[in-house]
Amino acid sequence: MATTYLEAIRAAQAKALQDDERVFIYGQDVGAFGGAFKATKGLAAAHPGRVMDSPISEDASIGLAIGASIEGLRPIVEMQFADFSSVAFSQIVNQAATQFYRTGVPCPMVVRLPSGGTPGGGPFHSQCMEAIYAHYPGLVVMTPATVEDAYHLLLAAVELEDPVIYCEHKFLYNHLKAERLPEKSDLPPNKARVARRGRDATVVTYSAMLHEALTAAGDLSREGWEIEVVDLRVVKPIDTETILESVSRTGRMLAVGESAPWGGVTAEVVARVAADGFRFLDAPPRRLACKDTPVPYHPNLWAAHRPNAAEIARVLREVLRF
Amino acid sequence: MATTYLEAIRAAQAKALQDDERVFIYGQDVGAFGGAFKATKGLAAAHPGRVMDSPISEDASIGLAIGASIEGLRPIVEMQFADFSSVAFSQIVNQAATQFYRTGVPCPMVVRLPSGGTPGGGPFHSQCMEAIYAHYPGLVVMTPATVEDAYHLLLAAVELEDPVIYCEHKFLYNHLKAERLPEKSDLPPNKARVARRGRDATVVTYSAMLHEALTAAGDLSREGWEIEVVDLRVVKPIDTETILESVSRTGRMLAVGESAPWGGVTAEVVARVAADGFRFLDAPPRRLACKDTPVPYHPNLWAAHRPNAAEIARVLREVLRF
Amino acid sequence: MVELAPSPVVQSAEIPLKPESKRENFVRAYRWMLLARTLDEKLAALYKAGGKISGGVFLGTGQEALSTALGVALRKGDVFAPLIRDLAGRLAFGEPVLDATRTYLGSRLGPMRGRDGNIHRGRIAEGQMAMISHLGAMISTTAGVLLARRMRGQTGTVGAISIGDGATSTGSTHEGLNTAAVEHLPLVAVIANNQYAYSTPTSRQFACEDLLDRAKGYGYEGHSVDGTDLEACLEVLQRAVDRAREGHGPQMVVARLLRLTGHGLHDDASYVDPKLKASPVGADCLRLAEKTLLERRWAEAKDLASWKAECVKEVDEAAAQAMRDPAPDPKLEDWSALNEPEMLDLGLATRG
Amino acid sequence: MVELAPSPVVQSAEIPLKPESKRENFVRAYRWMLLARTLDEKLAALYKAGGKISGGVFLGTGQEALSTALGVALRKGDVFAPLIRDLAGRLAFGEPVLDATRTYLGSRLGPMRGRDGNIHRGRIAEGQMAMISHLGAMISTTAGVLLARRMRGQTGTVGAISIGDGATSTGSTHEGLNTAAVEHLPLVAVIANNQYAYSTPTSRQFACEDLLDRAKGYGYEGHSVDGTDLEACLEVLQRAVDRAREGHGPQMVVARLLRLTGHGLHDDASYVDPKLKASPVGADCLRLAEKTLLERRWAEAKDLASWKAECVKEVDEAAAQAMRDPAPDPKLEDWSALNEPEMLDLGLATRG
Ligand SMILES: Cc1ncc(C[n+]2csc(CCOP(=O)(O)OP(=O)(O)O)c2C)c(N)n1
Ligand SMILES: Cc1ncc(C[n+]2csc(CCOP(=O)(O)OP(=O)(O)O)c2C)c(N)n1
Ligand SMILES: [Mg+2]
Ligand SMILES: [Mg+2]
Repeated sequence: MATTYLEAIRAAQAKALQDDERVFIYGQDVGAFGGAFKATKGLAAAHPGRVMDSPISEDASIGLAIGASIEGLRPIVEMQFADFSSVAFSQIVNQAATQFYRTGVPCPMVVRLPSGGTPGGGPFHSQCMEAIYAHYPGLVVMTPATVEDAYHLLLAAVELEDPVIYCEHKFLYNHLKAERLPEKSDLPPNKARVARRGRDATVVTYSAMLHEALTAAGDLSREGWEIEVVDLRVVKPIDTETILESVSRTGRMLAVGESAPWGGVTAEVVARVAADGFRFLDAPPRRLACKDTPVPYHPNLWAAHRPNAAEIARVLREVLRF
Repeated sequence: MATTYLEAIRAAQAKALQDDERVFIYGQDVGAFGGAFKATKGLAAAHPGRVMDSPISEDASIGLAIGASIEGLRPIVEMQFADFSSVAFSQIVNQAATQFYRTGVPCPMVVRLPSGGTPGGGPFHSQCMEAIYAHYPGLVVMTPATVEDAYHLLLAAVELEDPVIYCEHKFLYNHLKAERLPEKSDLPPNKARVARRGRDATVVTYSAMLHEALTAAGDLSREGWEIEVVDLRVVKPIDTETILESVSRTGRMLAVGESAPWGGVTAEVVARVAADGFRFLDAPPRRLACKDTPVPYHPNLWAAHRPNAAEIARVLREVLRF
Repeated sequence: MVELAPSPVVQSAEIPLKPESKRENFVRAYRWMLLARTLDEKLAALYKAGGKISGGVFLGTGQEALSTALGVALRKGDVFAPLIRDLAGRLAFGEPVLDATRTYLGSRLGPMRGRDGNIHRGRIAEGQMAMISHLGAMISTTAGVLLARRMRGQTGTVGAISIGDGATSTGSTHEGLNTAAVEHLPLVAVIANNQYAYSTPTSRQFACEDLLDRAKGYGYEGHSVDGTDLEACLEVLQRAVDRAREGHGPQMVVARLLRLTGHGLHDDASYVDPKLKASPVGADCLRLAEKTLLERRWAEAKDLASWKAECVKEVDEAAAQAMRDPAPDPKLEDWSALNEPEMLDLGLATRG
Repeated sequence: MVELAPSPVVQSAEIPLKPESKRENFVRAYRWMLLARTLDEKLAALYKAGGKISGGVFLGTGQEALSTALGVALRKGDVFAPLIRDLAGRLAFGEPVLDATRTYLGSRLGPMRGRDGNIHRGRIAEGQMAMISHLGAMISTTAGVLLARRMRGQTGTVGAISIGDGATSTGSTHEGLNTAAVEHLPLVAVIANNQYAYSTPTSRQFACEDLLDRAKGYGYEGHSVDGTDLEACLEVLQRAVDRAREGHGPQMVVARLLRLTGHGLHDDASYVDPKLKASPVGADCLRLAEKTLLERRWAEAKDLASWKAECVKEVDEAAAQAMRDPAPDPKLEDWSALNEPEMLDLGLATRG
C-alpha cells in the first residue's frame, strides 16, 4: 500500500515516540484530534501523556519546548500552519537558536511547519518561512520534497542535538505517494540529492518546487535538453558541494523557490554558485521565486503567483540559449 | 555646530511632527523621557499628546499603529531595540505589509529599528533585521548610513504611502557627524549612492558597514587600487541599476553586510549582479557578512564577529588579484 | 432583505425602549440571525457541492444571537472587527450579503478582489475591519482606529472586537486588550466562549473559573451573558456598547454558548462532549428566539415562514449574482504589494 | 561569604519555624541582601570608573528583600529564572559571586564565556536559567523544565520566575503564565511592581487597580506583599513556594516597592515621582531590615559592620579574580552556533 507524504510524517513521529522515550509532541489539536492535518492521528492514544494539546499560544509553546529540551526531552512542536510560527518567532530565533551558543547546553527540538501554498489558502495559510529561519544562526532548516525524505529527515531532525525547523509542504501532503518507506535513507541529512541527472543545465530547488522542476525537465527533454535537478533537502546548512559539482558539469543554473523574491533560498544559492562556481558558469545564474505580493487567496491568482513547470521551462530555455 | 546621526533622526521627527499633523510617535519611553537613545528628546513637550509612551507590548504597538494608519494618521513607532521587533514580527509582516494588497487601503507607517552591533551589546541588543523584513512583500526597508540620509530618508519614510522599516544603526548614533543638514537630499529615496568613485572593484554595502568599506577603500588606494563604494541606502527595493552601472565599469564586486551570512542583503545583491550583470564580471562576485553565530557580548568577540575594514580590504585584494 | 429599515437600535442607545420597540428590536435582530443562518446554510451547501468555494468555510451556527446583538448595538460610524463566527453581526452592522457570496464564490468584484478570501473580507472605509488570521491581532488594530479618532477630536465612536475562548490565550489578545485599557478607549471586547477552540476544550485553554475574571485584571467593566438567549444578548451588548460610548472605558462581554457546527465545514466535531450538547449551553439560539417570538405572540408561524423565504430569496440572488461575476484574472493584476511602487521600485525583477 | 552554611530554609518548608530559626532566617536573608547590595555597589563603581564593564549594569537596589526571600525559599534542585534586579535572589539560590564578576568584567571563565553578558548569565545545570532579553520569554521556558520533570516522574520541584510591572504587558508573559496554569505546574511567578518600567510609570502600563487582580484570571493562587519588608517577604514567598511544591498549582506574588536606582546605571531616574520616593513604598528594604535587626536585638551595630566587611572582602576578591582572568579570545572560539556542525555543515563559508 502506498504511503503519502503526510503519512510518512506521521509514521516518523510514531517511530520517534516508540524508539525514544524523551520524545513528546506538543501543539494545537495534536492530541485526540490528531492535528489539523491529521499528522499526529492515533499518536495520543498510542502514547498516553506524550502527545498534548496546547493552548493557542505559539510563543509559550516554543518556550515550553525549549525548557523541556534543556531538561533533556526531545519535543516536537507542531504549528498549525507555518504562518502562525510568526508569533513564536522571537522564541525560535532568540531563545532556541541561541541557547547552545550562549550556554553550551544543547537545545534539540523540532518545530514542524506546515508550509506552502495550496489553492484557496490565502495570505495567512500559505507561507514559506524557510528563509526567515535560515537567516538566523543556530537553526537547522529542513525542507523535504519527497515521501522518503519527509520520513527520514524528520527522524534525523529528532536525533540532531540542535533545533530544527522542519518545513513540510501542505501541497504534497496527500498528492505525493511512495510505494514504501525504505528502512534507511540513501543519503545522510547533510547531502543534497541529484533528483534527475542532466547535462545541459542545473535546477537547484527544494520542497514542492522540486516536482515542478522535474516536470519542466521532462518537458525539456522532449526538446532534446537534459536538465539536472538538485533537491536541496536541507536549506540550512546548504550542501554547496553537490550544487557546485552539478554546475561544474552543466555550466548553467537556475534556482527555484516558492517563497518571496527578495532574498530567500534562491538568492543564497545563486550567491554561492556565483562566488564559488564562477569558473564553471557559461551563462548567468538565474532565479525564479513567487511574485512579490502576499500569497493570493483565489486559485487563479495563486496559480499565477507561484512558479510552475511551464515558467521554469521558459526560463530554462533562456538559460540554455544564452 | 555639527549634527550627529542621532540628532538627525530626532530632527527629522521634529520636522515631521511640525509639518504634518497626522504624524505621531509611539513607543516605550519615547515621551517625556525622550527614548532610550534620546531620539525623541524634547518632542513630547513640543507636541503634547502626539508623542506617547507605550506599554511593553510591541505586538500591540504595531497593531495600534496599523489601526491609526488606516484611519488616516502617520504613526512612527520606535522599537527600543530592533531585536524587540521580533515580538511584533507577525503584526509587521502579516498585517502592516499585507494591508494595502489585501484591502486596497494604504498603511503608511514608519517602524524605527535601532539596529546593529556595539561593543557589549550582546545577542539581543545588536541585531540587524533588514533582511527579515525585506523578504516579506509589502514593506520598504531603509538603512541609512550617513547623517544626511538618516534625516532625509526618515522624512521620505513618513511621506511614503507604504509601511517603512527604518533601520537606524546604533553604532553611528553619536560617532557620525555632519557639518549641517542640507535642506534637500541630493538623491531621491529610490537611488543608491556612489559614496566613493573607483575603477578597479565595487563594494556594495549599507548602514554602518559603509564606513568600514570606505576605510578599506582608503587603505587600498594607498596600494594603488581605486575601489568604488556603493551605499544602497534602501535595501528593499534595491536600486539594481546603480549597482550594475558601477560593476559594468569596475568588473569586480564585493557585497558587505553586518547581518548573518545565510541570505541577507549580500546574497540578494550578489544574486542580482550574477544574474543581470554576469557579462560585466571579470571575477567572481564575493560576499562578506558576520560570522554565523549570535552577536557575542564581549567586545573582543564582537570585533571579530562583524566584518571590518581590514577584512574587507583582505577580501578585496583577493577579488582584485583574481 | 431590503425591506428592513436601517437598524433603529441607534436610537435605543439614547432613548429607553418602549415595550413596542422591545418587540421591534427582537424581531429585527431575529431576522438578522435568520439571514445569517440562511446564508451559512447556503455556503455550506455550495461548499459540499464541491468546486465552488475555495478555502475553508467557518459557520456561526449557534452564535447568531450574540453576534447579531453586537452588530445591532453598534452604529454606523463605529468600527467592528469580527471573527470567524460573526456573519450575523457583520450583516447587522451593515455588510451586504453580496460581499460574503462574492468573497466565498471567488468573484473579482468582492471587497477583497480575490486577493484574500472568505472570513477575511472587510471594508475598512465602512468600519468593517478585514481580519488577518493571527488570533488577537485585530484588537490592537481596532484600538488604533479608536485612538486616531480621539486624537482627531472625533467622539462618540465605539470599536468592537470579537474573539473566541481559544483566542484569549494569544499574546496578541493580551497586549491588545491591555493597551486599549491603558488608553481608556471605547472598546467592546466580546468573547464568545463556545467551549472549544477547534477540537481543544477550554480545560486545555485556560485554568480560571470564568474568563470574565480577566476583566478586572485588565481594568475592564465586565458583562456576562447567556449566548443562547437573544433577549439577554440584546440587553447586555447594548449596555456594554453604551457604557463604552459614554466614556466608561473598555468593556468585556463573556458569553456562554456552544459551537453548533464543526470548526469549519471540513470538521464533523465528533469530539464535542454530548453532555454539553444536551445541556442548556448547547441550545440553538435561533430556535429559542423563534420560541420566544411565538410564545409572546410577537410573530406567528407564517411570519417566520415568510421571513425565511425572504432570506432564502436574498441569499439565492446574492449567490447567483456572485456566480455570474467574473473571476479574478492574473493578467489584470498589477502584482504589487506597495502603494507607491513607482516611487521606489527599481529592478525588483527577480522573477525569471 | 563562605562562612554561611547552606541555606537552612530548605527545612523550613517542612518544619514550622521555631523562634530561634526565625531570627536565624532573617539574619541569613539579611546577609544575602547585604552581599547583593555590596556587589551591586562594586559593579557600579567599576562601571563608573569606565573601561572595565561593557554593556549595561542593572542594579537590584531596593529589591533585595523580595529577591532574597525568593532565593532562600527555593531549594537546590529547583529552577529559577531571575530578571534584571535579582542579584540577591541569584546569590541566595546559589550563584557564586564569581559568576557575576566574571561575566561583568569580561572573563573568559565566566559561565557565558564572553558570549553573553552581565544579567544574561546562568547555569542551566544548576537550575539557574540564562535569560534572554525579551521580557516574559523565560516563563514558558521555566514551565517547560517543570513539565519535563513531571513527565519523567520527578516530583517536589518548584520553578520560579521573576518579572517586573512592565513585563506584565508582554504577550510572552501572558502566554507563559496561562500555559503554566493549564498544565497546573508548580510555578511561582513573582511580580516586582517597582512602579516604573524604565521611565514608564504603571499608569501607562496597565489599568487594573492591582496586578494581583490578574491571578484569578489566570487561575493562580495570589499573594500580595510589601516588598520593602524583609520579614513579610520571607513569609509570603515561603508560603507561595510551599503551596506550589505541595501541588496547589501556580502561585502569583505581587510585591509593592520602588526601584531605588536608575533603570540601568546610565539612567539618573530623574523622572521618578518624589512623592513615591518619600512614601513607604520608597523605603530601602536593606535599611529597614537593619533597623529590625537592631530593634529586636537580633544583631548589634558591630555585627552589621563585620558582616559588611566580609561582603566587601568577598566581592573585592571576586572582582580581583575576574580581572586577573583571561579575556575571551576570538582565535580560540569555534564560531559555531550549532552543537553538531560537523554533521550538517557543508560549505556555509560565505565569510570572505
Ligand atoms: C495565532 C494563531 N494560531 C493558530 C491559529 C489557527 N486557528 C484558527 S481558528 C482556531 C481556533 C479558535 O478558537 P476560538 O478562539 O475558541 O474561536 P472559535 O473557533 O471557537 O469561534 C485556531 C487554532 C490562528 N488563527 N492564529
Ligand atoms: C519585549 C521587550 N521589549 C523591550 C525590552 C526593553 N526593556 C528592557 S527592561 C525594560 C523595562 C522593564 O520594566 P519592568 O518589567 O517593570 O522591570 P524593572 O526594570 O522595573 O525591574 C524594557 C522596556 C525588552 N527587554 N523586551
Ligand atoms: Mg471557541
Ligand atoms: Mg518595573
